[in-house]
Amino acid sequence: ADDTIKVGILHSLSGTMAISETTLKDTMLMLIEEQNAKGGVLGKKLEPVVVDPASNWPLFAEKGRELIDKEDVSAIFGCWTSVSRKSVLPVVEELNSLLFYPVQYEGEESSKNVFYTGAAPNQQAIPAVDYLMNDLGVKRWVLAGTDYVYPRTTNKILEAYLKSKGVKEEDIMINYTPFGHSDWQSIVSDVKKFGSAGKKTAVVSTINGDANVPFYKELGNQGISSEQIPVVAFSVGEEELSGIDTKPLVGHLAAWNYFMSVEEESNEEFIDSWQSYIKNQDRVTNDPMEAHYIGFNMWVEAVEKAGTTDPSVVQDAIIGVAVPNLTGGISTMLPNHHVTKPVLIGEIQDDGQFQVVWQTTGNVAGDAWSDFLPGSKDIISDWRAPLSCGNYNVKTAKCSGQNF
Amino acid sequence: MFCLRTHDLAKCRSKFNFINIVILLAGIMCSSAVWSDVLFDQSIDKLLGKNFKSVTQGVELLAQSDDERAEQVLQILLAGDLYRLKKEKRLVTIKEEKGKGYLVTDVLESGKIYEVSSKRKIKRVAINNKLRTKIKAAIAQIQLTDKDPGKRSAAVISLFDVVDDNQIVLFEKMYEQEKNEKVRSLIASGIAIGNLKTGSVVEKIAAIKKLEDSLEPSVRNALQATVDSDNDKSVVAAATKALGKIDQKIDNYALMETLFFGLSLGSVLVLAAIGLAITFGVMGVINMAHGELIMLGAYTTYVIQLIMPNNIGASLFVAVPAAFLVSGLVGVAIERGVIRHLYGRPLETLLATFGLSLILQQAVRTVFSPLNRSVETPDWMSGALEINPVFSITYNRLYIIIFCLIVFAMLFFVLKKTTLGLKVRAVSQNRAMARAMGVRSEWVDALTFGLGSGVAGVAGVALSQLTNVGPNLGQAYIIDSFMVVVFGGVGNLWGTLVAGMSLGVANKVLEPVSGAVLAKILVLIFIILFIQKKPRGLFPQKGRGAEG
Amino acid sequence: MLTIENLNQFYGESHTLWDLNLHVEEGKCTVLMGRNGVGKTTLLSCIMGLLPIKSGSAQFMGQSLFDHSAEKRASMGIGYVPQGRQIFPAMTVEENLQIGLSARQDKLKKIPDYIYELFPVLKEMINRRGGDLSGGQQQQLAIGRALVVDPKLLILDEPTEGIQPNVVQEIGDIICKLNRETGLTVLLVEQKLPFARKVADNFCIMERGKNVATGDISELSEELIKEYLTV
Amino acid sequence: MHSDKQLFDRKSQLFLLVLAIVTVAVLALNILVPEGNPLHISTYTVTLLGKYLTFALLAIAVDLIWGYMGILSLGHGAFFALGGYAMGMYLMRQIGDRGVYGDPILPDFMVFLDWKELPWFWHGFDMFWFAMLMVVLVPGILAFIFGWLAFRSRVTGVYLSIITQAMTYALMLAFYRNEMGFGGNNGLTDFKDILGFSLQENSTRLTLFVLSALFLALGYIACRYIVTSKLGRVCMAIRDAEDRTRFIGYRVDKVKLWVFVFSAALAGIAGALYVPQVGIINPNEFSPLNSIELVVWVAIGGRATLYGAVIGAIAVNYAKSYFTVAMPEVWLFALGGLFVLGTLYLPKGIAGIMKRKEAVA
Amino acid sequence: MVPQADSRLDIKNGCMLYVEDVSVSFDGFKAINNLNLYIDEGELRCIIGPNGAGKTTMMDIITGKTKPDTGSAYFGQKINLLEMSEPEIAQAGIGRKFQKPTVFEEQSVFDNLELAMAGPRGVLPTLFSKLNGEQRDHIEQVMVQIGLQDHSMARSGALSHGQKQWLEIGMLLMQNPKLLLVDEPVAGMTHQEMDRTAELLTSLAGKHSVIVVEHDMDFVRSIAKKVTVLHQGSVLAEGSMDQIQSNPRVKEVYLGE
Ligand SMILES: Nc1ncnc2c1ncn2[C@@H]1O[C@H](COP(=O)(O)OP(=O)(O)OP(=O)(O)O)[C@@H](O)[C@H]1O
Ligand SMILES: Nc1ncnc2c1ncn2[C@@H]1O[C@H](COP(=O)(O)OP(=O)(O)OP(=O)(O)O)[C@@H](O)[C@H]1O
Ligand SMILES: NC(N)=O
Ligand SMILES: [Mg+2]
Ligand SMILES: [Mg+2]
Repeated sequence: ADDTIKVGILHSLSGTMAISETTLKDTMLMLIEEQNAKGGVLGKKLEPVVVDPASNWPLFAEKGRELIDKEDVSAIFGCWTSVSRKSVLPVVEELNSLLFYPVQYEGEESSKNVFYTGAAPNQQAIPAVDYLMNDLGVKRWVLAGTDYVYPRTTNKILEAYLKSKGVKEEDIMINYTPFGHSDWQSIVSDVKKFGSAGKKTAVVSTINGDANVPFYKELGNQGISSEQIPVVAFSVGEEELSGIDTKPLVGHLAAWNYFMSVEEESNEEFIDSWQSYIKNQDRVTNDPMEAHYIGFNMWVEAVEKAGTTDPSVVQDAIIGVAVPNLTGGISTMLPNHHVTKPVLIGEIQDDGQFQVVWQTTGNVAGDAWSDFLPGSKDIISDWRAPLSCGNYNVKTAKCSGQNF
Repeated sequence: MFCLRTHDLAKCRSKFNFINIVILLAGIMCSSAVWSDVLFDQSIDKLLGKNFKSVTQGVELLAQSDDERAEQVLQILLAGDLYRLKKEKRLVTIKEEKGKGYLVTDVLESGKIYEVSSKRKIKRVAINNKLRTKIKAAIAQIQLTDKDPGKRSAAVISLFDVVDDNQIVLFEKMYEQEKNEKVRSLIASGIAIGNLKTGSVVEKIAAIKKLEDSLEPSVRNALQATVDSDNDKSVVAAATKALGKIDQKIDNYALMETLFFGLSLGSVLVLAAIGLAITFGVMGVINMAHGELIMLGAYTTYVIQLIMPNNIGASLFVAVPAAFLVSGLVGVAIERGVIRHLYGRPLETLLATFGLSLILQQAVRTVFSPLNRSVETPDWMSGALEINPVFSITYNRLYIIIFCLIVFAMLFFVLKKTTLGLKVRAVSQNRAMARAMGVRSEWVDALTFGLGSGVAGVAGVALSQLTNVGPNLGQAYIIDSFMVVVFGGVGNLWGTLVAGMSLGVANKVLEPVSGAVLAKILVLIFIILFIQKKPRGLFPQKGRGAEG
Repeated sequence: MLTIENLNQFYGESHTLWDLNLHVEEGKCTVLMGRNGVGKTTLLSCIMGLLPIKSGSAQFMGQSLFDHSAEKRASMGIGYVPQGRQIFPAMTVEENLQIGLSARQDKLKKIPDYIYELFPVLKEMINRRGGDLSGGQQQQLAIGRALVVDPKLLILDEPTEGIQPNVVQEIGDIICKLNRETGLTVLLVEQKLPFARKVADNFCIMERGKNVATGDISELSEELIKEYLTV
Repeated sequence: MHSDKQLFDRKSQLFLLVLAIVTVAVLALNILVPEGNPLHISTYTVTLLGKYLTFALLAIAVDLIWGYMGILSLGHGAFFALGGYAMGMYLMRQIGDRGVYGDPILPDFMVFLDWKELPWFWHGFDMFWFAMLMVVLVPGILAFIFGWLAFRSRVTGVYLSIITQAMTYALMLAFYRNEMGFGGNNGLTDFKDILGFSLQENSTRLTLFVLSALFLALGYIACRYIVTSKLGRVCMAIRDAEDRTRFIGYRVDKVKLWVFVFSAALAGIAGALYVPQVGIINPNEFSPLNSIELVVWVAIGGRATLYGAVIGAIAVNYAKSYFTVAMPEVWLFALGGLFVLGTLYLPKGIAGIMKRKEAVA
Repeated sequence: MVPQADSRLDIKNGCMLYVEDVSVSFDGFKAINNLNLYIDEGELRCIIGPNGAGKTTMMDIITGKTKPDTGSAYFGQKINLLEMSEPEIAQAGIGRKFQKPTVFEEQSVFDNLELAMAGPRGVLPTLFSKLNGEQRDHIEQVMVQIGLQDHSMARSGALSHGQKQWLEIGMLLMQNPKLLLVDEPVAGMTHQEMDRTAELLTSLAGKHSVIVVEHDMDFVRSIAKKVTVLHQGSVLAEGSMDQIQSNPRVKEVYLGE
C-alpha cells in the first residue's frame, strides 16, 4: 500500500443527509480521478476510501476512526452538518489527521486538524444582510430558521449586527421551526402581516434543506412575491433547486461563495468535467462542491510543497497556500484554518440557476470567531507558531482547551 | 381611445419615473416618429452585456427609446424569456429544444432562426428584483386604465401607500370617470387616505369614517400613523376607535384563518393516515412501509409530469389513478410476498415492513437519485382565493381539503357498503372462521392491503403538491400517521378523520402562541395524556369483545 | 355423503389422529362421541380445512374434499358450527350472518327469514355486536350463521354447550327437522347422551385419535358407553 | 422444560462463559499481541465491540418488557438517550476550563449562546456519583411517571406502543431546541476525561469495554433472575392474558410499572456506557426510528430469550458496520432484506435456530 | 391452608355476599335490573336462567370487571366490592372460573396452577418467592384432582376444551378463595366427568361459599340445595330444585318440557 496515498471520504450515502452528501462524495471521486490523471501526488496515485456514516452522528466518529486508524488515510474530506463535524473532531484531533469540511457553518470553532473551506457567518450572512439593507432598502427583518445550532447562532450574530446598525427590536421577527417542517401556513401568514406594516421587509432564511420547498410554495400561494418580501437563503443552492418547482421562487435570493452560473473559464471547465464524470448533462454544481475543489487543491499543493503527506507537516504547510477558486479569484488558506472567498448574492431564476445580482469587490476572510457575539469577540485563531492556538483570548492572553 | 386616456393620465404630473416610461411607451405607440434608433441600438448593446449593471442600463435606455420593438423586448425580458447568444451577440428567444441544444428566434429580426448546439451557448438576460419591480410597476400604471376592473382595483390599491396631494387629484379625476362600483369605492378610500394625511380636521374625521370598514393593510397603516402622530385629539380618538374596529375584524378573520389552516393541516394528516387506517386499523398490519407507499405515489406524480410535460394542469388527474395503481400493486406485492406469511403475528409485520421501507427508500434513491424531484404545481392549484385583504384561502389547500373528504367518502363507502368491508373485518377478527364461512381470505387480504396502499399512493399525489418529493418523504409522515390512527381509535374510519382534523386544528391554534416546535411537542404530550383518559382512542371499539 | 379414510394428523410432533376412518351417511344424522381430548374437534377442523393434515383422503359428494381450499368447502355445501362459537366479536349479529351469504350457490343477497324464525333472539339482537352476546346467544348465532351458507352437510361441535334447556330441546328439534324434512346431513359432536340419542341416527366413538366403534344409535350400548365415554 | 426455571440454565452458563472468554480474549489480543500481527485487535475494534455490548444491554432491557411481558415499547431509545445525556453532562462538566472559551463552569455551547449561568439542572453533574445516580434515576423516574399514568389507565397494545413513540418523539423535538440547555442538535461532545482518566487513553477505552461486558453480564443475570422467578411467570401471564391475571389477584399495573422502570434504568445504564465510547450524545438518539430498530434487533435475535436479544443486537450492528464499508451504496438493501428474510424464515429469531438444533439433538 | 381472605372480611351474621338493587345497562339495554342476591357462608348456590339473563354479567359485577350503574355489592359486612379493582377483589377472597375457559396458554399446566396458588401477590414477594415442598405437593395433588397429572409440563394452550375447563377449576382450587364463582363448569364434559365435578363442588361447599351457573339440569339437580332463577336481569324465582322445577314461569322461560 506504499505506492498509493489514501484519501478518506466521509459523507453520508444513506439516511436524511444522503440527499446533499452523495454529491460531495462523487465530487471527491472526480477530483481524485483528475488528479491521478495528472500523475497523482508526489508521484503516487491517490486512492479514495469511501465509507457511509449513514447520517448517524456517532457513526461519523466511528467511521472517521476507521479511516484514520485502519485505512491509514492521509486526509479526510467529509461531513455536512455541524454535528457530524463535532462528532469526528475529537477523533481527528486525537489521531492528528486532517479533515476538510466544505459546508457553510455557524463558526465558533477552529481546530488544529480541521480546515473549514465553507463559509463562516461573516462570509455569507453578514454580506447578505448588508445587501438587503443597502441595495434593497430593507427596514424590517424576519429571521426564520430551523431550530438547531447553525440558524440559532447565525441569527444571534445577525440580531446583534442589525441592532448595531440601528434596527429596532420590533422590526425583527425571529421564528424557529422543527426539522423537515412542512406546514408553513401560519408562519407565512405571520410574515405577511409583519411585512404589511408599510416598511420594506425581507426574510433571512436559515431554514434547513427539506423544509424549504413547502416554505417557498406557501409563500407563492399566499401571494407573497419576491418583490414584496424577498427571501435570502443560506442553505438553498443549485442542488436543492433542482428538486424544486422553481416557479414560486423566482426572484428570491441566496448568498453563497459560488454559483454555477458564474461565467469563468475555470468554472465552465469544472462544470464540463463534472457533467461528463457523472454522465448527466443536467447535473448542477454548487457551493460545497467548490469548497471541496478548493480544499482538495490546497491539500494537494500543500503536500507537494511539504513533500510528504504527514498530517502534522501538511498542517503547517497548507497555511498560506493559495489556489484559484471557481469564481475567478484566488482563495487562500488562512492561519485560522478558514479560507478567503468572495461573497455572491444570487437571484433564483426559473431554470433553477442563480443570477448574481451583487458581489463583494474582493475576497472576504473567513472569521472563526464572530465579532458580534459577546463570548467570542475577544477570541482569535492563529495556527502558526508561536501562537499555535485556535482560540486565543486576546484579553486574558490565554489559549484554552488545547490538547497539544 | 387607449392612447387618449394614456395621454390624459400622462398630463398629470407624477414624481414616479416609471410613469415617464409609460409616457414614452405611449408615445411610441401613438406617434410614428422614429427618432431614437441610436438609443435603441445602444440599449441592445447594453442588454448583451455580461453583468447586471449593464443590463439595467440597457433597460433604462430601452425605456427612453421609442422603437416599436422596445415594448416587446421589455415584455420578453420581464417574462424572463430573453437570451443572448454568447458568441454571436444576438438577443434571442427559445423556440424549441433540439437535441442537446435549441432552435432560437432572433428577437430583433423576427423570422430569423439560429440553431445552437449546446445549452450553455446561450445565456438568459438577467433581471433582478429591482428591475422587475420597475417593470411591473409600469404595467400596474398602465392597468389603471385596463378594461378589467379587477386589474384596475389592484392598480388603485398599489397606490394606497403613496397617496399625496397629486395622487388625490388624480384619484378624484378617475373617480368621476369610473363606472364600476367596487373600483369607485376603492378610489374613494384612496382619496380618504390622502385626506387623512393632509386634510383638515373635519376632512380627517370624515375620512376615518370612510375608512373604518376597510381591511387594506395600507389603510390600517395610515390610521396607525394618524394615531401615532396626529395632533388633534378628536382625530386621534376617532382613528383609535376605527383602528379598534378594524383590529376586531382582523382578529375575527385571523380566527377563521387559523381554523382553515388547522383543517388543511388536518386533511393532510388524514390523507396520510387513511390508508394506514385500513392496513393497520382494519387488517392489523403494523405497516412501517406505509410512508414509502405514499412516497411512491408522489414519485408517480413526478413520472406522470415527465411523460406529459405540456399538460401539467391535467397531469394530476392522471396521477391520482396512476398512483393508486402503482402503490396499490406494490401493496399487493408486499402482501403476497411478505405479509401473508405473518398473519396472526402482527408485531412481526412491523419488523418485516420496517425492512421493506428501507429497501423501498434505497430503491428510490437508486432509481431516481437521492435528490428531491421537482413536481410542478398546476396553475389551477396555485394562488389564493382572496376573500378580503386579510383573509384568503390558498387554492392548493382548499383542493386538498376537498380531495381528502372525497377520498374519505369513497373509502367509507367501500368499507361500509360493499361486502369487501365486511369480509375484511371478518378475516381480521377470526381468520379461520372466516375461511370456514367461505371467505377467500387470501384474496380479501390482498385486495384490502392493495386498497390501503393505493390510498396511500393517492395521498402521495396530494403531498407532492405541498412538500418535497424525495426518498425521505415517507419517513416524515409515518409517525404522524400512526399517531392519527391510534388517537382516533384503531379500526374506526371516522376516528381517523376526526383525529386528523382535531390534531391539525390544535397544532395551528397552538403554533402562534408557542411557536412551531413547542406546538408539536405540546400536541404529542396532549396525545399521551389523552390516551390515559381514553385508552382506546377517540372512538374506541366498545363492548365485551374489545377488552381481551 | 362424506367418507374419510386413513386420516393422520399431527400437532407439531404429537400424533393426534391415527388412521382415522369415518362415514357419514347422506340424509342421516351422525353423532361423534368420545372423551375430552380424543380429537373430535381436531377431526372436524381437518374436515373444514383449518388444520393441515399429514395423510388421508376424504370424499364429499363424489369430490375429493382435501383437494379444495378451506374457503371452497363452505360453498361446496358444508356448514360449520365450531366449538367455542367463534363469533366475529366486533361485528353485529346481522353482519355475522351476512358473511355466510357469499358462499351460497344461489347468490342470495338477504339473510333467509327462516333463520330468524329458528332463532328469534337473533332478530332481537340484530344490531348488537356478536362479542357482546351471552354465551348461549352466541351459540345460537353460530348455528344460524352456519345455516346461512345453505349447507348440505352441517357440522356441529357441541352445539348445546351453554344453552338453556328449553333451547337445547329446540335445537334438537331444529336439527331433527332440518335433517328429516330438508334432508340435511348432520355430523354432530355431542357429550350429552340423551340429546345424542334423540337426534342421531348413527354414532361413532373415538378414542385417542382413532374411531373404535360405529353403528346405528340403537346399538349404542351401556358397555360401549362404559368403555369409551366414562373416565 | 424445567431448566427454564433455573437461574443459570445451560444456555445462560454458556452465554456468560462466552461473554467472559470473549472479553478476556479481546483484552489479551489487544494488549499482548503486538500491533501489526494479524491477530492483534485494535483499540478501535475494542471500542466498537464495547459499543455493541451497550446495544446488547439495551436489547436485553427491551426484551425483558417486550418478550416476557408483551409491552412493545417504541420509545426505549429515549431511556437510553437520557442515561447517555446524564453521562454526557458529567463528561461536559469534567472539561472544566479546557473548553474553547475557557469558561471554568459553562460548557462551550452555553458561552457562545451568551448564557450567563449554569441552568439549575446542570448542577451536581460535576460529581461522578451524582451523575451515575441520575443515569438510572432520570430514565427510571420518567418511566415511572409514564408507566404510572399508562398502566393505571390500562393503556395496552398498540396504544401503548404509539404513546411511547410519542414520548420519544416529543423528547427529540425538545432536545433539539437550544433553549433546553443540552446543546441543541449538536448535542454534547468533545469530552476529555472520565474520573480523571483521559478518554483518549487506550487503558480507559479498554476499561470501558470491560465495564460494558460486566454490566451486560450483570444485566443479563438480573433479567434472568426476574424471568425465572415467579414474577417472571406473572409477567408472561400478563403478556398472554392480562385480564385473567387480574382475576387471580395480581396487580397488573404494579407489576408492569416496576418491570418497566427497571428496564428503563437498564437502558439508561447502557446509554451511559455508550456515550464515553462513541464520544457524542445528541437528540438523534431520541429518534423514533432508532427505537423501532432496536425492537428489530430483539426480534432478529429471538424474542423472549435474553441471550437472543444480545445476539440480535450484535448481529444487526455488526452487519451494519460491515455492510456500510463493504457495500456503501446498497447496504440498505442488504439490511432491509435481512429484516424481511429474518422475520419470514426465522420466526423465533436466531435463538430459534439454536433451540431447534437442540430439540433435534 | 388458610384462605387468603381479607382480614376485614366480616361474616358474623353468616352472610357472605350481598348484592342489592344492582342495575347495569349497555347502550340502553338493561342487562341487570334491580338484582338482589344474598349468599350465606358455606352455601352452594346454583343460578340458572335463560341465555342472556345476566348471569355472567352478575359475576362480572361481583368480581369488579363491570361497574354497575346503581346498587351495592358487599363481601361480608364491610368490604364494598364496588370500590375495588379486580385484583383487590381476588385478593379479598373471591375466585372465578370463566364461562369460556381462559388459561395462560403459553405456560405449562404446573405454572398455571402455581400462579393461581394462594400467597402474597406483591411485586417483591413474587420476585423472591420460592416453592417449598408442601406447596409443590399441593400443586401435584390438585393436578391429580383435575386429571391432568400426565400433562404437568404441557403447554396449556395445547389442551382440549374440556381439559382447559378442568385446568381452570384447578386454578380456582389453588386460589382457595372464600367465595367461588363458577360459570358453566361442565360445558363440554362427559357425563361422568360431570359427576366428578359435582362431587368436587359439593365437597368445597361448607368451607367455601360457591355460586354455580349451569344450564345442565342433571348437574344442577345433583348438587343444588337452593336454586335462583334469573330472568331479564332480575330474580324470577328462588327455592329448592323441586320448587323451581314446578314453577310454571320457570318452565315457560327456561326449562321447557
Ligand atoms: N393447537 C394444539 N396444539 C397441540 N395440541 C393440541 C392442540 N389442540 C388440541 N391439541 C391436543 O389434541 C388432542 C385432541 O384435541 P381436541 O380439541 O380435538 O379434543 P376434543 O376431542 O375435541 O376434546 P373436547 O371434548 O374436550 O373438546 C388433545 O389432547 C389436545 O391436548
Ligand atoms: N358489553 C355489553 N354490551 C352490550 N350488551 C351486553 C354487554 N354485555 C352483556 N350484554 C348483554 O347482556 C345480556 C346478559 O348477558 P350475560 O352474558 O350476562 O348472560 P348470561 O346470563 O350469562 O347468558 P348465558 O347463559 O347465555 O351465558 C345479554 O343479552 C348480552 O347480550
Ligand atoms: N453547518 C451546517 N449548515 O449545519
Ligand atoms: Mg372439542
Ligand atoms: Mg353466561
